Amino acid sequence: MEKTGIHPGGEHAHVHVHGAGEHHEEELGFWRKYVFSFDHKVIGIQYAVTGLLFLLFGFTLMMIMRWQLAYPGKPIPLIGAWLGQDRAPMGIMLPEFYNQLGAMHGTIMVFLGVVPLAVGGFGNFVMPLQIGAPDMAFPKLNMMSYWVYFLGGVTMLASFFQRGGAAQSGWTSYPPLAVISPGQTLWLVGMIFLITSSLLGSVNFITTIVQLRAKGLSYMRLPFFVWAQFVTAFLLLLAFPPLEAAGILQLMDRLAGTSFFMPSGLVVSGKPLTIAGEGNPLMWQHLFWFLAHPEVYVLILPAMGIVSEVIANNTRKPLWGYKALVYSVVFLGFMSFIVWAHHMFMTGMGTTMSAFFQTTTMIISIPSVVILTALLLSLWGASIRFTTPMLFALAFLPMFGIGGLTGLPLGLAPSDIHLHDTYYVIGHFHYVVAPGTIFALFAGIYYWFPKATGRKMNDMLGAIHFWGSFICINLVFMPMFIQGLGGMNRRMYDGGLQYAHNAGLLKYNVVIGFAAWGLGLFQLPFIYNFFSSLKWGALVDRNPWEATTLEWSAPSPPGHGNFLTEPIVYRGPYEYSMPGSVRDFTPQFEPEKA
Amino acid sequence: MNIPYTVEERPDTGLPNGKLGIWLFLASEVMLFGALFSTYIILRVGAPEWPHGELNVWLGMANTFILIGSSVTMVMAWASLKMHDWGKHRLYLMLTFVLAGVFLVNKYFEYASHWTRGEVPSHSTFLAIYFTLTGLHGLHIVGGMIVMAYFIGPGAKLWQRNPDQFTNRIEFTGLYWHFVDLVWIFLFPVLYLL
Amino acid sequence: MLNYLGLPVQASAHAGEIDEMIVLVHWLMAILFVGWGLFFVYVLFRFRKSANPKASYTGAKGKISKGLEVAVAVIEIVLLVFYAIPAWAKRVKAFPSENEALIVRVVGEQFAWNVQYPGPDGKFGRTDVKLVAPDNPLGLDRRDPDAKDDVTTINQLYLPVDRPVLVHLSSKDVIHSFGLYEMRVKQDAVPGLSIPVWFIPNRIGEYEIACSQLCGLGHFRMRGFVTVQSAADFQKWMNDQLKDLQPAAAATPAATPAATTPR
Amino acid sequence: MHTDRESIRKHVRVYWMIGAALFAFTVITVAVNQVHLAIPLAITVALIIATLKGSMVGSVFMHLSSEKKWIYGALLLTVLFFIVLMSVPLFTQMDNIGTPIGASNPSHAEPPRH
Ligand code: HEA
Ligand code: HEA
Ligand code: CUA
Ligand SMILES: [Cu+2]
Repeated sequence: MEKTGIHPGGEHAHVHVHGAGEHHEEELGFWRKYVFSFDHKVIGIQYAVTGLLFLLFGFTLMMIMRWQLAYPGKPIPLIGAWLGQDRAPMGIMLPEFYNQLGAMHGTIMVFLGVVPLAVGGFGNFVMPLQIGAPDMAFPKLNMMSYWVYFLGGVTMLASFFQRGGAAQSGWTSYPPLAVISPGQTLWLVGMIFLITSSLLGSVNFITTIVQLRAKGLSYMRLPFFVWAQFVTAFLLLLAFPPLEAAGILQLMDRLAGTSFFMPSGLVVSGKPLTIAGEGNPLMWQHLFWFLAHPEVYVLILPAMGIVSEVIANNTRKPLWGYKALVYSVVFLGFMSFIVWAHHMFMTGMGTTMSAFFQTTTMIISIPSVVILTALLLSLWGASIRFTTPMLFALAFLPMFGIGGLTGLPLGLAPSDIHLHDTYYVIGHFHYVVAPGTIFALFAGIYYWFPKATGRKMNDMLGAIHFWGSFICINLVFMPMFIQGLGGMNRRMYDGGLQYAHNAGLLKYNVVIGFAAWGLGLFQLPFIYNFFSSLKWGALVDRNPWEATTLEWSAPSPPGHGNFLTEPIVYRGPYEYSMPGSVRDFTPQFEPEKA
Repeated sequence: MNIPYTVEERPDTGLPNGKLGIWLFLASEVMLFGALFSTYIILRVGAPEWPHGELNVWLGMANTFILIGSSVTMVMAWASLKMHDWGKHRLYLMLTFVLAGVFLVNKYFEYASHWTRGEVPSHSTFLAIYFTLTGLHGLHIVGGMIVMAYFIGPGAKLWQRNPDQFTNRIEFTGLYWHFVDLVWIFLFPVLYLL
Repeated sequence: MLNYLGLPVQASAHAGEIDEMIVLVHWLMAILFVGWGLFFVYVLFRFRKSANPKASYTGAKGKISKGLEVAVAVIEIVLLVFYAIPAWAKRVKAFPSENEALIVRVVGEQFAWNVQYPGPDGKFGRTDVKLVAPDNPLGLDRRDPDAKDDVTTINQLYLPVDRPVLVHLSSKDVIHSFGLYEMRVKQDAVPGLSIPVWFIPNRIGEYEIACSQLCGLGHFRMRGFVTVQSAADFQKWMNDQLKDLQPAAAATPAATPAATTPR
Repeated sequence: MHTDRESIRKHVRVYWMIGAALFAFTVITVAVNQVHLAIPLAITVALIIATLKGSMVGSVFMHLSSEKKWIYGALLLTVLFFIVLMSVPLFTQMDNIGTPIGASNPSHAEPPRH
């Protein structure tokens, strides 16, 4: 490198530099175009499809579990024989395999299914389009986060095939159990990959939203979906590192024989453990829930964003109380960092801290109430089009309502005494994540599929998918509240068969089983619809839904760089049925007529 | 359309993308080490007694000097770019790299001495914390060295094509490096002195 | 409402209080859900496209929603201040006095509940992990005078009715949870900690201890039994146990050196 | 930062001075540590000095003394949650109604001798 005193362009006289990730408008090879692409749309689709496949896989695990719960000790039909001696000898599931399925179902659904689809998929694909950006701020980083996530996924899947099987201490991985159980090491390594990926992603999201908003797109003109993604990114950025740290510490406990989470004097199966001791098992729970509570809002906020977009578009009117929505979601994000120990009431919490956490938990329920109220009131005076995305979006409201409301008795320590670790908890959070988030994600898929592919998905199949899923999923989760109130514990290999107080509750396990398998069947129309529409779906133009936000001003599918001309924003995101305008929608990108 | 503000600042935020990006990354790093320090506090408060004089203060102090020094050379490497003094920049950047290396070598001898005395992580809570914290910090050093190596080697070409972007990148590298130094500034008293 | 929730029978003095809270919260939930549900169904019907082709730009007016949200907040505060916080304080603060209460140690392990009664002298004998052996799961040191009269059982918790019970809960290996659904009692058994739990069984009968924290492949079968008897029957049982003790106390188990197991 | 050479020169002088100050403070901490204070006092002193050094690095080397509002915002949020992360688990630990069991340590790894 020769020494240069003088150098070109001291003042950057609008030298339009190719930023991080030099663009190659000229045709790229297959690999750079579809596999190692820097394009946020390609990466978004990669995330979405991978996420969907993991959702399907996680669901399959659960369908196997539900057999064991419905018919404890009976050979699993169809696949039972393939599972192998150390999982299900003669097709009969072993307890350790049941625990593996439970832990991995939770892990996969949360970290490999929903978050990648909701944030990695929709966030990546839609958000830059909605803010009128040509791409993410750091395209190369974007690609890296996908591939690190992919590595994490592979690690998790591989863990099923190691000796002793996958992690089997629940997705919460409480030590000392997790430290002494097989399979945990790969789980921890996988988690570290996934966390790293999310961190890179969130840095990218926040920078993009702050830096790359189009001209005229002020914060109060952002589509609510972007706001949701913005807050979500902050949750990921600041809540995930502590779990990464905790993961490293638990790895140390397993591999280096330290005892961060291992107290002195442990006696496992009659033999004292030879470790230094003096560790603290509850510290793991703090670090885990410091992430995992914000994480649950990571699962719901993008869903709320999607639902808001779909509802505004299909009610043909502005969202009711946009400002209230924005403030609530920001407040929700902030509060979600100080409620985590409501998962730990039973660990011996005293009066002071339990009062603190009960109060914060009650406080955090208020913004959710506000958000739901705003969405419900948005329906008033609307002209509702019952399109497929709208069906799912509408269903989200009462389903999230049930899930959210059942959070309240859990949030009050005394009633949590009875409900903690029962199926009531399972029912609570599945109502928010399954008929809540999953339905919202379906809505998003039906809604943005035309933008991503230039084709529309079939509405007939959509309707079948919706009604079938809606009925089945309620039959799956509603009985869980009855079981929980009756005192049936979660994570029970035999579904609580042995306990007297469960006698009257076992019958529901059969109902739930069939409902779950039915739910599985009703996904087939969707899967078929998804792939067939890629080929035969009705072709659409830029703005099939007659929507107002920026992504609809780009071609469907948008080319590299997204917009043909630099978009300029003239108004708020949901200007539907504006008085005095001919059409019932006035896009953000439409100049005022002089 | 190209991605705007990769070099120049966005008027309303006054920031180029990378500047915000690196700071957000550092924010997450703060939480990472925060969790480890929090664990340290919990374990120490819970421990019956806490060892003192376990570690060699002089080695630790030496490493503190080395890292502080490297922070100065790092910021100088950036300042020389601002003053368009390419030669000085090269000198300072390489110096930073070397200092980082010396830090690791020093650390290696420290580790080795513990190991030979059988003071391994599994030996006690204190040693567990010590090895985990310093080990993780060491990894951050290595990461920083890799980045520097890149800007000393292949990355340096950017200076011809786009000096301002290069200057920015060195600044961001510096921010990261100062953070690593900052972490050590707290690790040193917490582990070696208290 | 209580009858509809299908909660287990109430077998402890404070069960009613807990259930009352559960009922109250569910009333709040029901009202909110039904209220909004009716509104929801109504608007879906009234504002469907065919019925209302032109949407209104302004939409809903008025401050009802504000009122609703405030109402929810107020009710939650009431629940907190007048029910939840005091009720919890009773659980974790107002412990019965040592002399009025029956004191018992319960130690969880994979996958059983070890019970230790202090016996007539009211003192728990010394335990040491080095003494843990198949016939001595608690590692109780019978040479310790306090231990001579300690009654130990496995998965059998006998309690007198209408007398406060103070359980010192801990665990030998992993985290378990001491769940007595009929008593509305649940407390994690955390290794390294001894956590007090108290309640007043007020209903004679047979109940179960359900381990309520995933603790390994035997979690589902980690079941203990609780027998609540009249004070007299309990005394009788206790005396029988003490009689059986004499030989056991004579033959003191030799301290078995801690065998080392690499993990 | 669009700083011309002159102001950079000024900065450079500051950088060296701060470097020197950091060296000095390090010496002080170690010196203080040599005279054995009561543990709580020692901790407070050491941490105060460390915080001082840290803020120097932050404000001067990392230019935090004059940054943009977005970065201040992000850091403020981080600091808030950092404090929560430091304090709340500790408070909860102290508030716990359980009492630690001083189980005799079965392992052969004695607590480190000093
Ligand atoms: C997306 C995920 C998500 C969301 C949004 C929530 C939301 C809430 N959660 Fe939930 N929760 C989980 C996911 C989630 N949770 C998970 C995964 C677990 C279990 C983890 C494990 O142990 O494995 C859990 C566990 C859990 C616990 C621990 C239970 C236990 O282990 O004992 C608690 C306790 O406080 C709790 C409370 C709450 C509260 C108060 C809310 C509040 O935010 C809810 C606020 C919302 C409302 C109050 C709804 C408002 C409704 C209306 C206004 C009516 C609308 C009606 C119609 C439209 C008809 N949750
Ligand atoms: C996001 C989180 C999430 C989601 C969506 C789900 C979804 C479901 N869960 Fe999940 N579950 C958890 C998170 C989740 N779960 C967690 C954290 C636990 C606790 C684990 C533990 O105890 O440690 C748990 C535990 C848990 C249990 C308790 C097990 C036990 O305690 O022993 C049960 C029992 O029935 C259950 C059932 C179900 C069912 C039937 C669904 C159904 O709703 C499934 C719905 C899924 C779909 C409808 C799939 C949609 C996808 C497609 C159709 C793919 C299409 C593909 C292409 C187009 C390519 N779950
Ligand atoms: Cu013990 Cu579950
Ligand atoms: Cu929570």
